[in-house]
Amino acid sequence: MSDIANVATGATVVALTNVHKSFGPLKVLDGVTFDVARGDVLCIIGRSGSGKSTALRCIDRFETIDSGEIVVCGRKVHDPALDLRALRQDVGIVFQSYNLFPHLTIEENITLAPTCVKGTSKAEAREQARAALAQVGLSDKIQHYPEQLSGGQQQRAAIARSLAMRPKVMLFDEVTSALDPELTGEVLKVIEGLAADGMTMVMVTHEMGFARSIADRVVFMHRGKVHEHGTAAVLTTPTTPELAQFLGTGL
Amino acid sequence: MSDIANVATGATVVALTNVHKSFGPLKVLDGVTFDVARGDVLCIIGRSGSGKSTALRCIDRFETIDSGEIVVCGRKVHDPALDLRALRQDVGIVFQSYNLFPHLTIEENITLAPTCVKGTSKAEAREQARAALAQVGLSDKIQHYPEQLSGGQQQRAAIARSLAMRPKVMLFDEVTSALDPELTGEVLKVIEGLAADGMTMVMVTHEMGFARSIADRVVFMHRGKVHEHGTAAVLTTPTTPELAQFLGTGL
Amino acid sequence: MKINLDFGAILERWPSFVSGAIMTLELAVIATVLGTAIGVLGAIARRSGHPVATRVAAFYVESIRNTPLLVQIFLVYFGLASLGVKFPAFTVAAAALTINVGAYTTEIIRAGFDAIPKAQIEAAEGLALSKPQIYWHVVMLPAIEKVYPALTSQFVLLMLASSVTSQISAEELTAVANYIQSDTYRAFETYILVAIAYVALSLVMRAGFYGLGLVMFPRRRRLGTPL
Amino acid sequence: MGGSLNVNHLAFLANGALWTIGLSLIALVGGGLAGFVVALARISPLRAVRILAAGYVQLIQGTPLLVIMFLTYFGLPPLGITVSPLTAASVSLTVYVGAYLGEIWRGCIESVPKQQWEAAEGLALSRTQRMMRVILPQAVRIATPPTVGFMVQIIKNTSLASVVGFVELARAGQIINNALFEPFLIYLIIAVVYFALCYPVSRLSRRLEASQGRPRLSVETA
Amino acid sequence: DLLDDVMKAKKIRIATDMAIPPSGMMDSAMKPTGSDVETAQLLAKDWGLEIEWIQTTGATRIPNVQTNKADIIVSTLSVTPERAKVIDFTKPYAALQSVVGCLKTATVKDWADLKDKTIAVSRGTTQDTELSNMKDRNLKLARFDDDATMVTAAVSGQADCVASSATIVNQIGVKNPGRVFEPKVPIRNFDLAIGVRQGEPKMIEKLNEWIAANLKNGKLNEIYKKFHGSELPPEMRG
Ligand SMILES: Nc1ncnc2c1ncn2[C@@H]1O[C@H](COP(=O)(O)OP(=O)(O)OP(=O)(O)O)[C@@H](O)[C@H]1O
Ligand SMILES: Nc1ncnc2c1ncn2[C@@H]1O[C@H](COP(=O)(O)OP(=O)(O)OP(=O)(O)O)[C@@H](O)[C@H]1O
Ligand SMILES: [Mg+2]
Ligand SMILES: [Mg+2]
Repeated sequence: MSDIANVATGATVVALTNVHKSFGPLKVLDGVTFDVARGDVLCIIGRSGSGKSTALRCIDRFETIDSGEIVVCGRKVHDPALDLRALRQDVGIVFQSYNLFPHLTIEENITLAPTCVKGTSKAEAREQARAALAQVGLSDKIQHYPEQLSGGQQQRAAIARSLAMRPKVMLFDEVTSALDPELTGEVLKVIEGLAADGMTMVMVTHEMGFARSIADRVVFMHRGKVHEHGTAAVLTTPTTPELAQFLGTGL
Repeated sequence: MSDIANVATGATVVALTNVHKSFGPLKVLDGVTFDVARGDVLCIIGRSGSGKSTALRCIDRFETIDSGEIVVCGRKVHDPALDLRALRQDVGIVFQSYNLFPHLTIEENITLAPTCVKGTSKAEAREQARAALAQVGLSDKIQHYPEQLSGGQQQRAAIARSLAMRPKVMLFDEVTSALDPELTGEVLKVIEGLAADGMTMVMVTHEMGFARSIADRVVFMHRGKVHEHGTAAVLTTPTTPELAQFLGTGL
Repeated sequence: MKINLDFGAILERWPSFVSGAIMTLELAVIATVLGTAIGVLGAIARRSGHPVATRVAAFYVESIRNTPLLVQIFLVYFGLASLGVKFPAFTVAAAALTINVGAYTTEIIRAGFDAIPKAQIEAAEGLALSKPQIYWHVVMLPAIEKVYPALTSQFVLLMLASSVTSQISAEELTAVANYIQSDTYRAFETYILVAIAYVALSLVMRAGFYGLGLVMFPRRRRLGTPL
Repeated sequence: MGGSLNVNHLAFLANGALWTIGLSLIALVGGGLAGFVVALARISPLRAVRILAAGYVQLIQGTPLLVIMFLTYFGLPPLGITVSPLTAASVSLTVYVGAYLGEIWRGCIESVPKQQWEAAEGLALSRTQRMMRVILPQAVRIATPPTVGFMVQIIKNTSLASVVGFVELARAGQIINNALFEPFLIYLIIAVVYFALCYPVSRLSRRLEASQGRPRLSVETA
Repeated sequence: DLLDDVMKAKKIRIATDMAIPPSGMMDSAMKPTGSDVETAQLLAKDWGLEIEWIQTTGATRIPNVQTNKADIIVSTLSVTPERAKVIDFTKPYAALQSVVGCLKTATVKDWADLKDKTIAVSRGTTQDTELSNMKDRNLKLARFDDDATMVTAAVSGQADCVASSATIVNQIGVKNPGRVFEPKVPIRNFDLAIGVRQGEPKMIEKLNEWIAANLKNGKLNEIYKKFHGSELPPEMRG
């Protein structure tokens, strides 16, 4: 298959091919196909319930799929023989609700996975944590507990936690929708920085302005299908009435 | 005092005069003065923590104030002799988090207060519920339970529940901020309809576009003070740097 | 060493077992109903903010929860007698069990009340409902729904614990068993049957509470998420 | 027979109270270990293990402790296993407390939000690492107040060990009452001693609850 | 063989309920005492054995010997055919004189007067069985778990009649001078015997010898009189 060949050459990092997925009687993904090249930022937009989160979660194998194929960094995600933990070392995922571990300090949150999973030494992991926190502008909070941070700071810490694993791809699922407009700004700035550094990213977002300014490619999902697909330009000149309507009400 | 005189003539429905309020050491309202004329829509905008919700809650006596005066429909809200339940029959309030009663159907949610408080007969209350639900475009959900409704539908049901009490003033506190853009649209449409019908409304909102299109007057709060105050025009031509900055980051 | 289990002599007396089981169930049902009433009132008292009501309720709850039921039963039974008040054993047993379980339900229902979001109460206040109306329409049912599993487990435990009322001559299941086993000296057979009977009774109670839950919480039934 | 309450009686009661405390500690340690296993078994990925554990919990929670004690002490010897009273009491209390603590702790583990599991999974932690490093530390905090609260029930329930020959607090009181016939006085003394043992534990559990701002929803035996 | 084992160990394990005065109880120094206790002590002395007391409750007397946790039971066991199916009994060493006792002031003379009166009884005792079988007499029974609770009920006023031994009936007035009980209606006498688990004929035989000897020499009667205040029935004293 061509997608896999592409991965081998290093061009395509994430590829979904004709993915189907149902929850019971509900068809949530109905033949979804898209791919993401190394260093690109792909934004997934669409109505609530259109399957955006599910698509993202399938990429990191948080959901199984019914048919189709997903390849991430050359790994077939739904191969039963897949080394799940290896996949997750390559892929970082950040959710809407931060999900920092409340019983650990920010530093411990960040060093946990590198020391446990990669066997990084404590000292080195701490060094990496410091670097990751600097990247998201949170160096002064390293010894704090999550509940001592504002929502935006927590979200940035969660991003740093994923970054410390040095993933090849980052997945973001509506990482700003629990935040007020001001805190949203902080987080988006961090993501912009990552994009500028050339990180490959897939993000589900409701922030059209942000998608416009950062996305290399945009996927508009509608009823479990990829309804439009193109560069950020589709956000200004939609070609289907559904996307036009979505953008119209979107603000 | 002139405000009270105004109320007597029917022009001013809500009037705050030099209202102060602290939570412990934190000054939240610091001399707030504004009023709302019958049939007007007043939008309160401002940063998180600037005291918007507190101002709104003081109007319906969910908070006590330290000094100043609030008059609603001719009633001194902070008079110890105030008949609280009479005030709340005149004032409807809708919160960000819907707060429908989860164990009651939508119809029961709506008929509860009219039957309990006003002694309306069951049949009549049911009639009113149907009318209020039609007004918010939810007639088909009358026998559903809240959790069976989407966020936007729940919020509209909450509005219908308040409307069924036939209040003279409606207060809305960020009624759309828990919703995604599309559901937001539904709710805003309902509020527009109410405005067109001449309902007096005070709303705290983050939706600048909406405020622009619907507000008769706008109050910009900043650090517990009314920092700017004017018609919707201030949103396009702010006169203070704080409002200009707020509008810049506000989206 | 061997014991020949012979259930014949015991099973012959099944009518006594049945009547004992019925009394156990009666005690459990009475204490459940009255205990729920006490629990609701106690929980309201504990949250009332009224200094006397709060303290009385707290004293009641603490003194019951921190002493064994058996001791409470003796104190009620012999205490009443030394005041010259005489009731049938069944009445005293039911009263003592009610007082006991009332303290636990007070705590559980109070937790249910505390679990009702403040926003719900504010919403009701905003609709001009009075305080009693809010308690009745907005707080009570959802609170009980939230703690329903804990509450029903408590009542099943109460049923098991009712066995100690045999000490004050209530003829419930354990009393019947003690009678039969000291009359026949077949303790094993008796205790095995009693264990089976108690497990069966607790299943009956759980089934009953499940059914009651379906009636009390129509929303759960309609949404297919019964407790 | 007869006489009045003297210092020997009080010493006898004190000795009974010591047994009450000792048995409570045994129950807590044994039941704690059993409860841990039960809790893990109840959320095991293996269906058979889950069903087995659920059956165990149902059975034990439906049987009075007295009956469990009796069957352990007198029911095992015919099967060729000799048990001393101490062993029998320890085994019964372990089996009994394990079922209750297991259920309490399962609830606590499950009340750690699902997102925490997912976040840990997304960081490539193994199942054991997720459990030990992320879930259990959080569950322990949630579990402390109801566990301490359940301790009170254990203290009271050790009274049933009299069936295997232990003269603990309640039985000691009964024996003395049978010599003196002063039920009101003696049961009042026993009530006070139990209260003195239990109340500090109750208070502790409440304090822990308050410090977590979490209402009590745990189940208690009478 | 049980007898050999006991003799070899020089120790005998005796199950007794210490909560059924005056047969088994604690004295003011919290030492075991009572008629059963002294009987057992006499036995041990005669046989040159040491005693290990096995504390039982009413419900666990029998299982204790069945499961070899005790060698014999000396604990007011009265003999019935039903019970004899489960354990073996020796010849009687004492007798239980059962009566219905009521308040001294009550006008009770015979069974007819007891109709509609509540009679307290110890659950599962022979008195209980006996009265329970008198269906045509319309007796109302209140059963308590042990003698002590029953007496306490009478002392405290929860019961106005008790069915028990004459000794216990007399005890009530001692505890509460305001409520003096006296025996009113005799039930009948029950034989009390030592219990041994089934299949130990040598032990039974040896115990029977010992009982016969001590009934003859009056020692058992002495013990009985000391605690129960009356002599054993003449036919028993032989
Ligand atoms: N675990 C699940 N079980 C059953 N249905 C599910 C599950 N997860 C998601 N769904 C359903 O699948 C559909 C798609 O969900 P998904 O979360 O992918 O939507 P989304 O596009 O991310 O929406 P949103 O913008 O609201 O997050 C929804 O209708 C949702 O209710
Ligand atoms: N009950 C309270 N006790 C103590 N402080 C409070 C309380 N309610 C609000 N505050 C504080 O008062 C300040 C103003 O709160 P308020 O809710 O009025 O702000 P807001 O303008 O509505 O903000 P937002 O946009 O975030 O809702 C905040 O700093 C808040 O933390
Ligand atoms: Mg989503
Ligand atoms: Mg607010």
